[in-house]
Amino acid sequence: MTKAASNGWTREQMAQRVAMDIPNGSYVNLGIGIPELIASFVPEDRTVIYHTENGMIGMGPPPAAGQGDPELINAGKRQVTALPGAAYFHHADSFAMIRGGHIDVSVLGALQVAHNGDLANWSTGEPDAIPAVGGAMDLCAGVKRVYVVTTHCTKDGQPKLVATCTLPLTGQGVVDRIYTEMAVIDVTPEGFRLVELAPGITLDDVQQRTGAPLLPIM
Amino acid sequence: MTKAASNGWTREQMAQRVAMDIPNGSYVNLGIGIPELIASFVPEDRTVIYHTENGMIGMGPPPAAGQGDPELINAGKRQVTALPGAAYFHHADSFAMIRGGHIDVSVLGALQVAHNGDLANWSTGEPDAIPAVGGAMDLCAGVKRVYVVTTHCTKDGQPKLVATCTLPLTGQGVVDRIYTEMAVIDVTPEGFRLVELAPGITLDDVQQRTGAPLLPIM
Amino acid sequence: MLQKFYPNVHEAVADVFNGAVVMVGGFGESGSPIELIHALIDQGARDLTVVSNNCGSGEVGLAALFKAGRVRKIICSFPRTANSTVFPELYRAGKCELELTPQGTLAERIRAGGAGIPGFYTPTAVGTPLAEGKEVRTFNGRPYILEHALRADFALIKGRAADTHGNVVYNKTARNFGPIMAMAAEITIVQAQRVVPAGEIDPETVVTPGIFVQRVVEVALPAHESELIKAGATYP
Amino acid sequence: MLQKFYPNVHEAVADVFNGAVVMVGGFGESGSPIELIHALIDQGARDLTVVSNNCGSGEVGLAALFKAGRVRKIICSFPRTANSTVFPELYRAGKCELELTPQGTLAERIRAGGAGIPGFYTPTAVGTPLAEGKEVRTFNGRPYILEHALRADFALIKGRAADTHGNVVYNKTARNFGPIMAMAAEITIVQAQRVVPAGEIDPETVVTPGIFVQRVVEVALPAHESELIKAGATYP
Repeated sequence: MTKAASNGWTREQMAQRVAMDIPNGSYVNLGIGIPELIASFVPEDRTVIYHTENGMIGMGPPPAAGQGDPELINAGKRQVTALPGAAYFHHADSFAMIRGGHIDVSVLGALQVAHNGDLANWSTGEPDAIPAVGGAMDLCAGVKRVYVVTTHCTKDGQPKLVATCTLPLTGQGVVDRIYTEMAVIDVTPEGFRLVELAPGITLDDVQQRTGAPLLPIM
Repeated sequence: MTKAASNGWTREQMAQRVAMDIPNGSYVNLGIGIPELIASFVPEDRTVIYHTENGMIGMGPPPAAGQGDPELINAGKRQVTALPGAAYFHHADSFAMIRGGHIDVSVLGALQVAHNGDLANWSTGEPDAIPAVGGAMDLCAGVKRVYVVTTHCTKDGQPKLVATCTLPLTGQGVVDRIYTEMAVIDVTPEGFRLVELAPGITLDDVQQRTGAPLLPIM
Repeated sequence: MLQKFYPNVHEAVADVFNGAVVMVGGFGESGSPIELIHALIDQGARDLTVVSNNCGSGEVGLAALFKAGRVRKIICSFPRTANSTVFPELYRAGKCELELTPQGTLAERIRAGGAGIPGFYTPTAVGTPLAEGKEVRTFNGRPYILEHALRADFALIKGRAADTHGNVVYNKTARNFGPIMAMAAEITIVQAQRVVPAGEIDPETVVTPGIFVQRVVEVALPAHESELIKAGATYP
Repeated sequence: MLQKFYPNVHEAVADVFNGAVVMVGGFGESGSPIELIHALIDQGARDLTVVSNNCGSGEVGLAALFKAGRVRKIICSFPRTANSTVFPELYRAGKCELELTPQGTLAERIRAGGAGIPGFYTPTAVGTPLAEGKEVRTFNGRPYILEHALRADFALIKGRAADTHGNVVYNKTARNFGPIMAMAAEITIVQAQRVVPAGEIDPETVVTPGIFVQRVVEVALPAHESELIKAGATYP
């Protein structure tokens, strides 16, 4: 099992693989973690415009050291820049973009994804955890395509791709595609379907580490 | 009966009388007709800020001849100016100001006002009339104080202040005070109550031309 | 490269289809996208449902679209005008359906459509004929009615300037319904007096962010409805 | 003369009462009105219900208000933070109530409060624990939940500049909740880096019109939360 993971994609390669699936002209919201890496892998002949739910479209890369403004940040509260053509707006307008279906792609992390597209990514369900949801439920509910980037299994080897989410849901039937270190997998009406394997990984490898049936590449 | 009207206030005096009741610092929306005259009678030691529902606060008087912009107009579609401190905004924000209770005073015309504060001012009820409501219902529903300025009777001598509106309503129980050429009248939980008489007018004169009981000045 | 610029108004409205719902910006002549409307008349789409605050003046712009018989239904707050008999005649002849909605409710329904809110409660029109048939619900002891979102296939908007990303700024009270209609349409088409490169509009002053705008066309010297009417113009 | 200017932050918050609902702008440190919050701590009002996206960082600003034991309930979307144990400790000790609401629902509830809309339907959170106990209703075949407006007695907001009429412009992403909280509060108090005469802010670029602002106070050099924390600061 560890062999599969070590032969698979790195975090950067996962981000790069997602970037290939983002069409020219897309409006994209990137979650915190691996999704943040995606922007640096978008091919140069594509224009992709980044939305950050705290009130900007046209977000650029982090500022050079000492050049940032603590009031120009992304949803992960890190300093960013504004590209030419950017716009600032308030929170209700920002979530009108999200809820109203104006964002083309949202890339999120996950704790669990079920084969019907249910997503759990906001609560570990631990009794003493401080519950915090941020904008995840809004993104799930409103963005045209929801992509998940995640390690294929939890740290203790449990599948994150499951038949039924056991953790509190973020959204029902919302996930379109999943990128892990092992594979790219679509959520279809028939369940999980393999789209692409990472180098050195087989369908059997992925199925072994997946908690629901995995249909072969169509 | 015609005597009463001729001894009463002129249109300008009615507007002036309303202006006296608008406190310093008020945000005011003025309807079309006599209400439009009010702005020129506000005492100079008061700052009153005018809202026009088509998207401006800080509206000023009409422009000098040839100085106007056909895209800087009031709700009556006449050219106006913007005073220092003005702001433009879109229609949803403009009616958020109205519906959300941010406007202090709205001054409207009327076809009928009932002694429970019901107002009818948008439809004559004629079968072939083109129905048109504009922002009247929103103003009634949302503005803190609704003042009506109107002739006391219709052209054929029928009272406009009535026991029950027979015309289609604009709002229920919304009118606070009425200004006519004969008197200033409050709408109270007990019904119409006289506040002030125009010169040469008696309580009896007003009661004769009013379609519901009129309580004396308190 | 983003491909939002169109070479002329005709190409910008070429795919408006019969039966489409079209939002048209403007409050009276202020903000009315006359050149886009005239291009739509030339284009020929019919059975349109139009969402706009008014029904136009004279026989140009929006009134001309009615006159040409292209509008099956209008959703608006104030279809009366002192200087046009076009809509009244169609309405009395039963040739155009009218959905009358209070101006603030119209604005809020459009914004809701753009914001993914299917319905909301409002105090406006409670107890009036415009509340008939609508659900009434009490919040904190006060009655409100349920209103539904409006969306459109196309929105025609007039701006002062737009950039390559579709960011728009407006002129004074011509802003009116533009920003919210841009949110509520699948395809928002903006005619702007100036078209500028990305970066020329300060991101702090953008009124309509480009995400809400699919097409931009330059109309450097837009006609004013009142001047056309004064000159006795009709269209086509 | 409009009397919106206050000489200092202390007078601006002097009448915040015990049990008040207070909206506090900001997303993390961006837009957080630290000087107004510190003045509120000095002022002593308690049993507050705070509406804010987060619960603060370190032991300054919003986190310091919690630390001082003044907050009975917080309505927010993201109370976790990497560098503060103040709220988690209060929450686990049962000393502060939490109403968790998705960020977009929080924003829309605040805007609704300011716009006179008592309730609206949203697709966000349907089928999740945050929809429990909420009415579900279907529009066009899709389920939505009913959410209620939020209003406040006071809003504390940070702006870049404000004029004598109370018109406000913001700095970059510090705008966030400011404009909508200004709409939803009875008394909106703005700390602005620059206070200018009416007419200095272009009416086309005003973000929050003065009608939504009751008090303005100049804080020319506001502290940044991250710098205070780096310096080991606490408050008071």
